Amino acid sequence: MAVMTVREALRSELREQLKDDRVFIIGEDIGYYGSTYGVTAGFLEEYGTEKIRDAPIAEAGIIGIGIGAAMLGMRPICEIMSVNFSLLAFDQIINHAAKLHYMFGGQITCPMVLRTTNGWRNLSATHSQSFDPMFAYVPGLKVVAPATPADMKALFKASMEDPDPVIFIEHTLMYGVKGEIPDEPYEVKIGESRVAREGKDLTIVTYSRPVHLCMEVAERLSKQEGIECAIIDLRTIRPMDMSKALESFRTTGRAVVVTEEWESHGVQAEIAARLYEHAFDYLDAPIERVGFREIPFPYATNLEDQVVVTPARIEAAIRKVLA
Amino acid sequence: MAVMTVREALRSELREQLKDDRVFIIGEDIGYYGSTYGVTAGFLEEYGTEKIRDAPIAEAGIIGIGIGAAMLGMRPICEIMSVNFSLLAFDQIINHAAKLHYMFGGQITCPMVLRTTNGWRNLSATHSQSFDPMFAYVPGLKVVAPATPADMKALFKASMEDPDPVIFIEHTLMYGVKGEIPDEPYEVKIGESRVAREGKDLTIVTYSRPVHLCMEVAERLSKQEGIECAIIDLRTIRPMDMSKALESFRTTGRAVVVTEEWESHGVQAEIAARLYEHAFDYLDAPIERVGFREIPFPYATNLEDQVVVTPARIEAAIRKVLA
Amino acid sequence: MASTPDTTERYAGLSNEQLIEMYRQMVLIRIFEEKCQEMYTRAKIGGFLHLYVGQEAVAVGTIGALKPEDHIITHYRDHGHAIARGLDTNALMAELFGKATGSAAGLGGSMHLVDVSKNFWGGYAIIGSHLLMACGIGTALKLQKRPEVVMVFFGDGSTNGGEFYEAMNFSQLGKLPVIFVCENNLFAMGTPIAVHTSVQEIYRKACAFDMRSERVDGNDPIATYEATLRAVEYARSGQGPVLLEAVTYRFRGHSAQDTQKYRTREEVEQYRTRDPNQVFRKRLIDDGVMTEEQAVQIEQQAEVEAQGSVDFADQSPPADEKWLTEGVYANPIEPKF
Amino acid sequence: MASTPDTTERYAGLSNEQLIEMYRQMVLIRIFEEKCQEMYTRAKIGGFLHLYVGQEAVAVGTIGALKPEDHIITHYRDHGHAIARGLDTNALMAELFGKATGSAAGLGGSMHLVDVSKNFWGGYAIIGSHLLMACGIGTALKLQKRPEVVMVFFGDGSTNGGEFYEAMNFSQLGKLPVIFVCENNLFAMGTPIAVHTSVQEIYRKACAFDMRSERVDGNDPIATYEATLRAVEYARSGQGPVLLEAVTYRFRGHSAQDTQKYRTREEVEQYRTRDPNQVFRKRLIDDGVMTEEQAVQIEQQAEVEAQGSVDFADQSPPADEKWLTEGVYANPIEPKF
Ligand SMILES: Cc1ncc(C[n+]2csc(CCOP(=O)(O)OP(=O)(O)O)c2C)c(N)n1
Ligand SMILES: Cc1ncc(C[n+]2csc(CCOP(=O)(O)OP(=O)(O)O)c2C)c(N)n1
Ligand SMILES: [Mg+2]
Ligand SMILES: [Mg+2]
Repeated sequence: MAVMTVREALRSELREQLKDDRVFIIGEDIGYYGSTYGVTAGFLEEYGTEKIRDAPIAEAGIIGIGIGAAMLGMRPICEIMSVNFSLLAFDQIINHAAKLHYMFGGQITCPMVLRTTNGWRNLSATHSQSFDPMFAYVPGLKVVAPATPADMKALFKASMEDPDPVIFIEHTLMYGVKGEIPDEPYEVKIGESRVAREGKDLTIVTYSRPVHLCMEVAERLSKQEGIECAIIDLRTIRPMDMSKALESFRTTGRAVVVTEEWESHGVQAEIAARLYEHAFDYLDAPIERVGFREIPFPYATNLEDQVVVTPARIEAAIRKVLA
Repeated sequence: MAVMTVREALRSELREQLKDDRVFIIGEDIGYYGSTYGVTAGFLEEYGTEKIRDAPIAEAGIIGIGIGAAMLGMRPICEIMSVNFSLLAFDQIINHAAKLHYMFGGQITCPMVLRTTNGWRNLSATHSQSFDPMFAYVPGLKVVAPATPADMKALFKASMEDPDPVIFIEHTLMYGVKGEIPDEPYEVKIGESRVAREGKDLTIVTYSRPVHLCMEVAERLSKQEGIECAIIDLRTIRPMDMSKALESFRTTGRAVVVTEEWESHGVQAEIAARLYEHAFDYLDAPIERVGFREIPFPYATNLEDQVVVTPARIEAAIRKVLA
Repeated sequence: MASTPDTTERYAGLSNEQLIEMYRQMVLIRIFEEKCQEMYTRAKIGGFLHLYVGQEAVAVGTIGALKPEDHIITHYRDHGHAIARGLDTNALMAELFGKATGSAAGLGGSMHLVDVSKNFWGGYAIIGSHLLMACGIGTALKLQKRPEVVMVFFGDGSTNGGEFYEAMNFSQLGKLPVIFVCENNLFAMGTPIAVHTSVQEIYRKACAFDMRSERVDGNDPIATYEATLRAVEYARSGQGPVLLEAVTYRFRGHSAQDTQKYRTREEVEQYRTRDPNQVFRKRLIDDGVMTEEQAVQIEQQAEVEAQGSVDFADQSPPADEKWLTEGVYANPIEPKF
Repeated sequence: MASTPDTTERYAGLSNEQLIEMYRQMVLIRIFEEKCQEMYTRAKIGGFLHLYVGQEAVAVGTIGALKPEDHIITHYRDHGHAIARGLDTNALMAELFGKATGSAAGLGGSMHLVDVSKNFWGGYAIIGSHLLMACGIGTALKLQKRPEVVMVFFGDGSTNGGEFYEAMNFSQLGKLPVIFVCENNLFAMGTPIAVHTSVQEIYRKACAFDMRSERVDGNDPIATYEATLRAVEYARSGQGPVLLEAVTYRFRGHSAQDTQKYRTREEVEQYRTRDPNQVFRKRLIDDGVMTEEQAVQIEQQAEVEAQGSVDFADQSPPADEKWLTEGVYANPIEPKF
């Protein structure tokens, strides 16, 4: 077992992928600049301008090029620096990448991976959003948002091997998170959730960065009070594997859903609705949801701290559901 | 009481609004072409090119111009011919219109109304979508989707009088729907739902075009079998007034949610989640959701008929919940 | 078609056979579409139907200058391009009828004709988007060191949205083998060109990218063919993309629903006197390239083929219901509960 | 500032007072930003901090040619524009500190400086978007028959995305009173201009819209001022928009996080020898417009003002918690349960 950061895990898998002739990366400031979050730092020097394609600031173009190249058999990795800028490419992603295979009766495939970042910290209203629910809503897309270095690596590989367009969501505040990576080859499939922690008292359903916050809270509650929270890391939000969450929820009858997105009309609504629907006979208490406060992100730290998902808010939700 | 179609109701309110010096309409083919769905037909001749502004095919531009003009005190009506094209303006709508007031500490307001259409019928994958849940997710937007001529007129007026950006969602298959319009002045507020039908057996929560389908089914079930379904028309999906739906649901304990959108991660997930959460002690059966089958829209009628929301599917859901 | 030894200077080195083939295609497009209109009126075809009538010379002139290995991607007004590329008219009409035998299995309809086996990458209905995909195809061709070019079709109204300009910049930066063909028919839906764009000679927009560009009479298939040959040679030799503007006129409404309030009947009649199909017919006959009899025979054959496609479509089974549960993904993964 | 009777031909008719005021602004921007950098290092400022150091002549030269009634809208590299427009440096620094006294109440931060009372419509952080809003402001000005113009700032890298081109077309079609000021500092973040755009003389991109445009040495505040005067006169007289390209150079990294691998230290040093503030200082002194003592006094005052803004920001209360429940809507409506 090697210990790696999320950044290192991604870099190592990107290198693996770049061995394939069909693979190139296109995105803003991935080359000369050295990569905004360091994931592709040094790659331009190593792989050259054909494989590491610095793009103009034209997000629709980056995705359109990925789609067209994918149609012709390439395996493009399109990087949108921040998911906030992806709105400029929503037409390409939703009207095209997601539609090609179906609309043309299966004649065209679009094996493109769109790497992008969620994240926040004093970045104000237009640089701190999560559009996870928007992507998750669209048939034709697969949407992956891993939480650990090992999952990052394996799911990135799975995304690259998949013939369908995959939205691969990273997180700016998670690149430094460390974890173990198996030495032997291992596989994680798209659309398979994971039990991050067993627990008999309550089920936490989450994915991406909040997994770590939930782990922290769960460990503390376990040590200090003997409360045992199960944590289900969904890993993929389209298609969504609810089997493990439901299995746990049918035992605990109580659940908290924790995601980084505004609290209404988010992925958490779908998660909660499915828990209720498919475990209707096991409900012990209303499910609590923890997400971003429903306001645009303020710049000031004292305010932002109260908008985001924190261990304290997760704990409060757990206590409420257990009460 | 005059009887009007949705189209006529909108035309009459647009005329009222155009009396205001601050109001203009900008959009594609609203003038020379005579309006895709006839809503602004003849307006160019009547009001001239300053007020009826035919725009190039540049959706981001249409909204950006609306935002800028609104900042300076105008009351622009921006028309996006089909909501499918709005993806090209998502940056303007979500990163800007929705943010201005908050991000600048209340100094700037953006009283813009974005009129657009949902709709489908043999239009295939890129011309038949609903993005209601995407708009509803965004703090800073108000999202209105009325179902009747009277509500169209009154809520359009309310949207124009509102200082915030409003997404006003019409429906291509509803322009010909008729209804009564009060002769006396009347008001409908943004964010207030409506009991479209009383009923003690089951609660249907819906909005926009499916309201009419639900009414049809409910009337039939009432006449034929004495089953009484309450129908709650939300009218606004951000902010969402769940009070009437909850009031009814707390009586019936059974609900069906009917909306025109893909069935996962939609507005219906939020509606269902809120019903469960806030009426937890009144649940008699899992809530059924009826929406679009989760595939891109096929062109062929025989397939499309099975993708959309139909009276038959609504009825089946009702029976399942009552079973 | 590839160019063969010169026959006539006036005909860009095209042989009589080739010229007659061009006429045949123009006629087939015209008659096929007249059937479409009829079938739309009879509700056999639904949705949006955008006819190409009047613009035939553009598709035939441009696509005629390509090799079969070259790629085509187009917009929703795609019947002409599909037929000029030689797609099976049976499959096309069946697609319009929403039948299982359609070119996209009945899932796409008029706006989304396709045949990947003929390097025809489909019609797209969101203005401007496919221009960027064309750049993606061009990028792939370059990375794969292939000798082909890609041709992308769009209208005058499609040169005002951002995606057009992003495509211009990307293709020029990468010296991609993309031929942008703008069919300037003077209207974007019902909005006259003077209302929708600040520079009405579309080819001039290439200046902002130092891109090669040219304007040609799109009603003249030979002039269009020659201009395209030049563009293709340039792009194929690795010098970069070209913007070709073909000026033309559409005789029918924007779509089948259009009441055409934005132009006078006289204007349309005026243009009809210069109908590219009629003009080309007369020219070939006058110049002795084709006889009146040959022309009539071509027209009759086209009628037979078009009617055959209607019959084929009519008799075909409806779209397969498997598409209600399949096809969204190439690699489907069931959600688990 | 408005232009007054000629003093020197070389100075575009600007009086000594006006010239010294221009120098004062350039110095204040510089020193204010040096404080910003320091405060960022000391974690008093968070998020993205994009410094303007090296580009001062552009803001001062362009905005100096506007009337106070004219409008400004800009991007995230907005400190220079805000100070040149005369925004209160206390409110600006407080905004960067995230304090209640900030120009946007602490909600916006460095990228979103604002003061509507000064017709400064804010900094925007999504590349290209605000160019379209500028067209909206221009549309409103025209409809309201007002005599003002609107000036919009952006970088070279911002002329490749679709929104830039849509703005060019809309403004030219409507003959809107918009002055587009592109500050070409040769890089988009870390991507060299030759890599990101096919036409590197940004002003030439106006050709695709038949728009008036001009390139000017953005390190020379006087040349910039003169070019802007021409542009403003043109726009104000109803002739339409202008694209002004001011060529300049940024001395600091793109943002405070930048390691600047994309350029050599030598290149930066080379440009530093032509520091616009130093060059202008020397020129004014050499020409007898300003004395060395005056210059030093200005510099000291700027230091005092900048430090004052830091002290003010430091002592100000944190952002008001009311913003956790207020401000999303001008007309809030509570969801009902
Ligand atoms: C992004 C987008 N906006 C609007 C439309 C609706 N629409 C379809 S065709 C059309 C006009 C296109 O005009 P032009 O590009 O000149 O092509 P033509 O139809 O004349 O061939 C419009 C506005 C669309 N399909 N996509
Ligand atoms: C739509 C969008 N894409 C990407 C970014 C990230 N980004 C911020 S500034 C910048 C570079 C802009 O360069 P330029 O326009 O030349 O302005 P400069 O920073 O040089 O002043 C980039 C890529 C963004 N803010 N918005
Ligand atoms: Mg046209
Ligand atoms: Mg720059």
